[in-house]
Amino acid sequence: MEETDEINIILGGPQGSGLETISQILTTAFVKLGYGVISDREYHSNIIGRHSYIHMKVSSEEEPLSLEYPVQIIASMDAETIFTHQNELSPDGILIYDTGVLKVKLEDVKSMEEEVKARLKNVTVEELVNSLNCKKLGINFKQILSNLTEEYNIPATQASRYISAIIVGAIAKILRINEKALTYALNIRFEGRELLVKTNMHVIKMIDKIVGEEYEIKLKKPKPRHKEYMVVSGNDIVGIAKIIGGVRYQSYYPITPAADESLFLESYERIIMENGDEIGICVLQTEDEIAAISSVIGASLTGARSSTTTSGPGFSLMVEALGWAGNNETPILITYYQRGAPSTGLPTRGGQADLLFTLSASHGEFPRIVLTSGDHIEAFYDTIEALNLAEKYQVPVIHLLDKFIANTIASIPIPNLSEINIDRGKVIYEGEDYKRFDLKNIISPRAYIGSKTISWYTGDEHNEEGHITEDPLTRTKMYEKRMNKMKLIETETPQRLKYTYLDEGRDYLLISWGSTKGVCIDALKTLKKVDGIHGSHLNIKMFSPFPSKEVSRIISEYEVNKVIMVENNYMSQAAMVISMHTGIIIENRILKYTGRPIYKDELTKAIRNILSGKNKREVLINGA
Amino acid sequence: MEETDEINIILGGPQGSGLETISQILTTAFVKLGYGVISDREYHSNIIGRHSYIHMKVSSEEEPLSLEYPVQIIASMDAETIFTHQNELSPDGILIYDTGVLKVKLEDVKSMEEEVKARLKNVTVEELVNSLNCKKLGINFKQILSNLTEEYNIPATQASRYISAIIVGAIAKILRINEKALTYALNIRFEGRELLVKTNMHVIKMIDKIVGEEYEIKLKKPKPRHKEYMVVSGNDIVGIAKIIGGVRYQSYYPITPAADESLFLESYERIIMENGDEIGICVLQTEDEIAAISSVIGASLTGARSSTTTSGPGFSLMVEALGWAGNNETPILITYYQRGAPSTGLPTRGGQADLLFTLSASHGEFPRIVLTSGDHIEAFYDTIEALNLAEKYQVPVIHLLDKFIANTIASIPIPNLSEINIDRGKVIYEGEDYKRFDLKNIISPRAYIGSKTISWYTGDEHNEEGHITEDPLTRTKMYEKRMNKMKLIETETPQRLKYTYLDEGRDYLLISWGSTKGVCIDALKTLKKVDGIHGSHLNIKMFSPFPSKEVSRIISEYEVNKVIMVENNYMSQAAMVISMHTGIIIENRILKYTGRPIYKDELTKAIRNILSGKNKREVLINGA
Amino acid sequence: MEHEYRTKLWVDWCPGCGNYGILAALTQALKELKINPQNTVIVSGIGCSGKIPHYINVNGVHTLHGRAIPFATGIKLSNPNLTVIVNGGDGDLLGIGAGHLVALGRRNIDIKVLLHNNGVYGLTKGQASPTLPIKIKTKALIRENIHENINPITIALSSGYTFVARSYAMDVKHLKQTIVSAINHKGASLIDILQPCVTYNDIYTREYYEKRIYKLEELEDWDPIVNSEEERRDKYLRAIEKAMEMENIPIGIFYQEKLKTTFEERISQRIPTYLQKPPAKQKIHENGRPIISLTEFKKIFKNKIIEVEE
Amino acid sequence: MEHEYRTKLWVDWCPGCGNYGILAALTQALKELKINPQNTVIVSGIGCSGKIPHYINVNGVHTLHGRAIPFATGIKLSNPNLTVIVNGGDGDLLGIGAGHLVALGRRNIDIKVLLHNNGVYGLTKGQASPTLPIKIKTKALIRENIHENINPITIALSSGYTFVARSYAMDVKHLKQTIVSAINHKGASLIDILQPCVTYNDIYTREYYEKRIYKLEELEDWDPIVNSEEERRDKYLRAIEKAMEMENIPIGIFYQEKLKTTFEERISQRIPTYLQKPPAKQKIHENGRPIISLTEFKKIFKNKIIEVEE
Ligand SMILES: Cc1ncc(C[n+]2csc(CCOP(=O)(O)OP(=O)(O)O)c2C)c(N)n1
Ligand SMILES: Cc1ncc(C[n+]2csc(CCOP(=O)(O)OP(=O)(O)O)c2C)c(N)n1
Ligand code: SF4
Ligand code: SF4
Ligand SMILES: [Mg+2]
Ligand SMILES: [Mg+2]
Repeated sequence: MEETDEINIILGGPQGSGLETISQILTTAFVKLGYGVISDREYHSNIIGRHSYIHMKVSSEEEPLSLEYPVQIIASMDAETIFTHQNELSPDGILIYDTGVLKVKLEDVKSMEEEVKARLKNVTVEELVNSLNCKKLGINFKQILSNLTEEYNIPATQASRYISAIIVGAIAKILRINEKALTYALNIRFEGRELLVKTNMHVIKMIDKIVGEEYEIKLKKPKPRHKEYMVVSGNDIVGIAKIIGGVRYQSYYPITPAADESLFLESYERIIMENGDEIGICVLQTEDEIAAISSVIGASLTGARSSTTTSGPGFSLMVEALGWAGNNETPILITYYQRGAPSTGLPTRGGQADLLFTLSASHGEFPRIVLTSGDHIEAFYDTIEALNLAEKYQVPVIHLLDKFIANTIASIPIPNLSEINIDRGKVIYEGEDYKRFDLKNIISPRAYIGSKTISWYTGDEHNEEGHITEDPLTRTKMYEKRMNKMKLIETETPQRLKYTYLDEGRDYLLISWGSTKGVCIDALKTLKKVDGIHGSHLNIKMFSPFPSKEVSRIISEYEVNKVIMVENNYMSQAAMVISMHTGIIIENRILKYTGRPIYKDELTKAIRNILSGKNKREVLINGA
Repeated sequence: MEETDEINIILGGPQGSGLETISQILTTAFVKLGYGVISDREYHSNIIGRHSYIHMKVSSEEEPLSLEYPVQIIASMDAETIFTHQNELSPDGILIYDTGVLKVKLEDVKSMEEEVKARLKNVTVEELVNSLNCKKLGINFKQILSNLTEEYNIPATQASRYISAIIVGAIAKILRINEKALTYALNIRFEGRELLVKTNMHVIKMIDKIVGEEYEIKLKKPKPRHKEYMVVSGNDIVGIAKIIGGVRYQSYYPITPAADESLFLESYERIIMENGDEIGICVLQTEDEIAAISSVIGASLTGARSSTTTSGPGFSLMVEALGWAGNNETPILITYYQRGAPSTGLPTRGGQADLLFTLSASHGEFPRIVLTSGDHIEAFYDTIEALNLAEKYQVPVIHLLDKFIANTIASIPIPNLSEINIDRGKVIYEGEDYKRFDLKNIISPRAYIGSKTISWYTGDEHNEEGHITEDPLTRTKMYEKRMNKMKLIETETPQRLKYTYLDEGRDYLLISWGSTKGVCIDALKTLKKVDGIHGSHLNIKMFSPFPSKEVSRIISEYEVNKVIMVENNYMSQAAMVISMHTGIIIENRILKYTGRPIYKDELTKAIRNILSGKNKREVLINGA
Repeated sequence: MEHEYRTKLWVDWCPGCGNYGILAALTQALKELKINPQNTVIVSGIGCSGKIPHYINVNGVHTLHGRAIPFATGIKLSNPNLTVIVNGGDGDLLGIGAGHLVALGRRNIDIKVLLHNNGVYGLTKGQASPTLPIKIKTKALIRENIHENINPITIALSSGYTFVARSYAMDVKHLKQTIVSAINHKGASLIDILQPCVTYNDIYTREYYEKRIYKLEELEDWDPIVNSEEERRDKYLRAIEKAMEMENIPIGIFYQEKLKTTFEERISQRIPTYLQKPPAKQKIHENGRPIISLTEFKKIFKNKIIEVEE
Repeated sequence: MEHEYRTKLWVDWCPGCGNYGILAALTQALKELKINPQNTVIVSGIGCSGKIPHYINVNGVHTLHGRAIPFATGIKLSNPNLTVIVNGGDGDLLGIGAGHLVALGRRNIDIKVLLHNNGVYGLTKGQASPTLPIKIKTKALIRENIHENINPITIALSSGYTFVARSYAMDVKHLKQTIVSAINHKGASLIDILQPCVTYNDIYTREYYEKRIYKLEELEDWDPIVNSEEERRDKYLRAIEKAMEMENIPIGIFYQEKLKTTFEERISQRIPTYLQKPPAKQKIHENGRPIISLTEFKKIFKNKIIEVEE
């Protein structure tokens, strides 16, 4: 059997049954060994019982950027996983399953959605497995667990907790992950709970013995480029960036997939440093999102770096206050994780359909920054840049991320802290006749409430002191002062915040934004390697102010019918923004709105279809 | 002195001192005599005391469409009016003022905004009046009133109520309005309160005697084109349209300039018809705008035609529920009166800066109709069409109006009721296995809750029954079902709802939307008459779905540097929508964002500047 | 044939969740009342609780987080002949939706609110809800709760609800009976339903409740019904006093008054045809033509119309 | 030099408006307390009442309709050393903002809420506010009000406010004194200020109030202060009982308790440096560099970092 430099895995089972444990242990072990890992978690808006799965890629060459089908391993905890993912396994792949579910028939699987069932044959797991063209690794879960309960005297009711160890063991065996790495991973997962580590290791070893040596996939020896890696979700990395970037007040109302970021911050609310100094972060769970953003604005007025974090439904409630912040030149950061929309939509799934909304949310006109990030590393730096931009220009900043970034766990190098600046903008601390909205400059110095000044603020149009005015001329000046910031920001923002451009040839240009970045880069590479066509990739990061000139210039280097949008929405919203600002109408569009991420294989195929002139609009639907 | 076919008037005084009474009496009298009238009310966000004025045009030829400076009469109730409007009077015009304020110096006028004062000379009214180059009609208000209190035995404290009659009298004299028309108007204003009619008439006659015959402006004999006219504000006419169009449930949260529409409806909550049938309209004042829109959606689900009405801050709170309606294919009508923004902005002033917001408000993508109206008559028909469209396509409709339409009072012919259709769309009343979101057609038949069916609704993605689903394929189909409505609506909507086009020549093209329609048409006429250049005018009515093809075709008939946007905002939002959909970038822009309407004179001048190549962007600032 | 009040959908709450008890009690109540499913609507918010309409075979409107009450308000006011039941979580009704909860009390609209009180935000994985007392640390919380709790009973009382009760999700019989009483009551009703969340709330468990719960109706002198103006003050104060008990937890009807008119009645005092021809039931056209003719129009809007002088 | 607590702006309320009394009492209270204007913030909502910060020479934040409390919450929690006063209308605080009003009570943050209770929506021309009783028809209303009113005192009590009082706008001395007491109290405070609106409310006028008002403090046995857990229940119930009086209108302190910790104290139990170094006062950089070094970083986030096996 040949060695491979990457492998794709599906781990599936009911929500609440330990999938995340499996994933965490495996990921830790892989990274410990020097592999790069990326994994997406797909789950229903449900606490216990519905089907959930983890889709991961492990690479010996690099930190992988995207996911793809088919996979080489499917590890199923239940019958539903097998039914659901039956078509996703590569013919040379291995299906890990519980022999205890062989008799289950499709119609018996109550938790499965009717619409999905309706598309499948009503067979038993056994019939299905038999029909599959792949290696099959059946394990009698019940037996393993009953051995365990005997040996370790574990109550039968708790035995099911060790199903995760069965799966970990099977995969570890197939990939020949060494015991040291697994022990390390178990120790991290069960933090000092010796007994759990031991018991789990015991199960893993049992599996190692049971599974035949013919079950093997040879992964190449890893080539790590760093000595240390972080294994983080997007929520984590943004939380970390906020701590480094100086956020000391965050308020939020719980919502998927944003809340975990606040819980992360809350778990770091008190940090004691080497020198004894302490960092304290006030994390407030509010009564709703209106209160969340309002209190963040209040905090900002006193000089705290403050932010809130939310998703679509929550942001929809924030837009009135967003306008207040814009009108009052108040720096705030809104970390916005898009999810499947509209309305409550697909609360635990992903999407990129809120771009246009963020660009014009709230009545009236005011300057705002809308910044997106393409991956975890960007999300880290961008969070800090966003905090700086907010204070430098005294504007609200929307950092537009999505569920794929939020919930994807990736191995990334440790950020380079020496690259980081903190810029708090123009601040003054005292002044007798201080005027908060001094018209002398576009950016008037901020004085924090609580310093040696007095300021007034109002959502109404105001004069330099911050008092209400309805004078048409003062109105015009103040309006222009605010709106002129857009030009200023556009001029001063460095390229790296506006877009990333991977220039590898003029055969075609993929344009994406946010989390679709990685899969575009990977598709590009594949098409180069496999098809010998050389395309480039533009990932737009800043949408407000929009870098029209640069985007226009780059696009103009390509034939317009070789330019292809890749977006996780229906309308191709970024294409609309591009035409709005540049007049260039891009008709080639690869779109997906199932709530699942775009996979490399389907993207590659769609690009081929477009370049061959077969289609202008390709709609992707892969993924369970 | 020559006869004129139109006259412009400013009536000014403190908020709460009876300006509206003056305006109503004069307007009624003018219309009774066969003149056309339009009048805009400008007022501060204040109940009593700040400066307020009414700007009106009276025409003997037609129903006037726009306002302009300079005016031929300024009638001032106080010193502030004279200071504020000193530059707005035509040299052959007449200033009506109270000789009692002659000694007042600018600095004594406490209610005047500091920013405005700072631009004026600190003189007395007397000095100012003397310096003005116009006819002056000073009246000793105090004396008139004390005569009155004596003759009619009116308590001195109530005398100030008759200041309005002094102004009416003076203007009536100057314009030679006959007593019959005035009596008619007083009777309408004071509805059966005989004494008030008599007293007011008495004052008017006193003034008639006092004012010299040399004060005269000769208005041409009117040429009315109809036997009857309605004198209505925009709020009124929309309320009337809702009654005719079948709105039976309206909920709202008070906000300027929308609330008056609901109060109007409330005053018609019970209508007893000829045949004894009754119409009952349930008008609910809710606890906030979120409740307003939510309850409207609820009402719609039961089959009531229902609507809410709001302005920017309120709409900002409605956007989450808007998405629910979109996702659940629920017809609702939101009548949206824009006002000075962002945030609370200029609560009692106008603007057109919320267009982009309405087009993408709420997270995610769903079909919506955004319709604007250019004047009162359009607003009437469009309200009914909006109700029909909402039900026909089962989508939320935003009818985007603004403060200028809301508060402008105009004389219009009685609507042609025989032109009106009521289309309730596809409805079924019973069905065993009814599926609310049947995928067979883009438009599935609605069943009202309370009919012989059972339906489910959810903001989550759903299957045909309305139950939650996360199946990627059902998701895709349901998403496409919804979004396909946009194409369908675009195809089926008649031109009259998409735009109005006044094709009078190819020298230039003005593009506007909403309330700027009238002033564009008037500027066009003036430029034709005075400058001999022949331009055309496109007023876009429907913005979602956007009539790209038609707009594109019309624009392409002009040199692009002869195409000029006219908008009451900063960013030229309609230009952005045009470029987004057609790729055409229109750089000539005449913009205003003082909160005041665009006046014919400044618009005409700005068009000249643009056509002469002097400027591409003209910012207008006229009006106090 | 008897109507089946349960749909066939698989219920996706956690095994052992108190919501199963609420679902059972509610469907039993509907069945007992032989309620017409086509004239009944369950309106819910967002949360584990919010899923309940999908499991019940009457009209179901699963709305937005916190907004079930205003949706229900529109439904009820446009068609007052419908039976309208609101199901919501404690986060939903007392956190993000508290303003609407208060407003419903002020109106006394005939809507029944079933509050699924589990002390946590279930569907978002166990954050503290507004009913979780201070200092409590459930297993999903990183630190102990530093917010005080709201007592749904006192909030309902001070907002003007005319039927205020508490019941317990696992006492299906009691809860069913309480729901039946609420549906039979005319006016804004709130039932605070103590609902164990087995996954996130390891403090307010079945054991916790079952040790402490007692029934008000078993008290000798308990009569929560206000029959006259004179009784109101004392019965109101007694209800509040009972609501303040924490050690032992009373369930049952705390307060009920029948003197107040409902909002629907108040509207029909202004619009006499309202109850027979509410907004949802009016004919608004005749073969596509508005029902108001030109003559009628001129009469209705006469004060806006001016005839030009000849 | 003494600080001038009034700005020079022209006040644009209607002549005779009760807000003048509130403005006078509030500035007098600030003056009496010699409060540091730079460390004081008045946070207001939207309405006639909402304009008040512009007239007072301390920091002023005129926010959105209904949102003064959450703005104030962020201000206070990020800098607990500030004196934070909220001024809002009855529509503002009890209508659109009712959810936030309740939430503040649950937190017991040291914020003082001055409720301008005029029974109407002043700035939007006189619609009924949530404090206007049912059946009342003020002159701006087309028909009589069909909503019941909310009693600010009982809502505040059931939300957990630790200082609950009522005063009267035209009794500047009493109001000033009540404001001083509220500022001196530590915790969430609400003063229901009866405020005549001369333009729109022709029912609840000066005459109306002045005939009915009496002072709680003049009652012989009135002691609203809860000094021990044992006293709580009875004093709470008595406060509610007093709040229910309608014919004669008690003003003064209804309830005050000092036993509860403030939210700020609860936070500082979790974050000991909180009161000295609250969010607004922490240094977050050193010459533009983050204060967390790489070594520090690795230590803080050690459980997220994996060293690759050699
Ligand atoms: C506007 C908005 N904010 C947040 C959410 C996320 N969310 C979903 S359920 C929920 C809370 C659920 O708690 P609760 O109302 O107590 O219901 P339970 O799940 O406990 O029944 C939240 C905050 C949302 N859907 N919408
Ligand atoms: C979101 C929003 N909705 C509505 C308004 C319009 N509005 C301005 S003031 C006001 C009500 C004022 O009433 P109240 O709060 O009682 O204050 P008062 O004027 O009586 O002092 C309203 C509804 C607004 N500014 N914002
Ligand atoms: S999380 Fe709690 S409330 Fe939600 S279903 Fe599970 S047990 Fe029930
Ligand atoms: S409307 Fe009423 S509350 Fe507002 S300023 Fe006038 S009197 Fe005062
Ligand atoms: Mg809950
Ligand atoms: Mg008020």
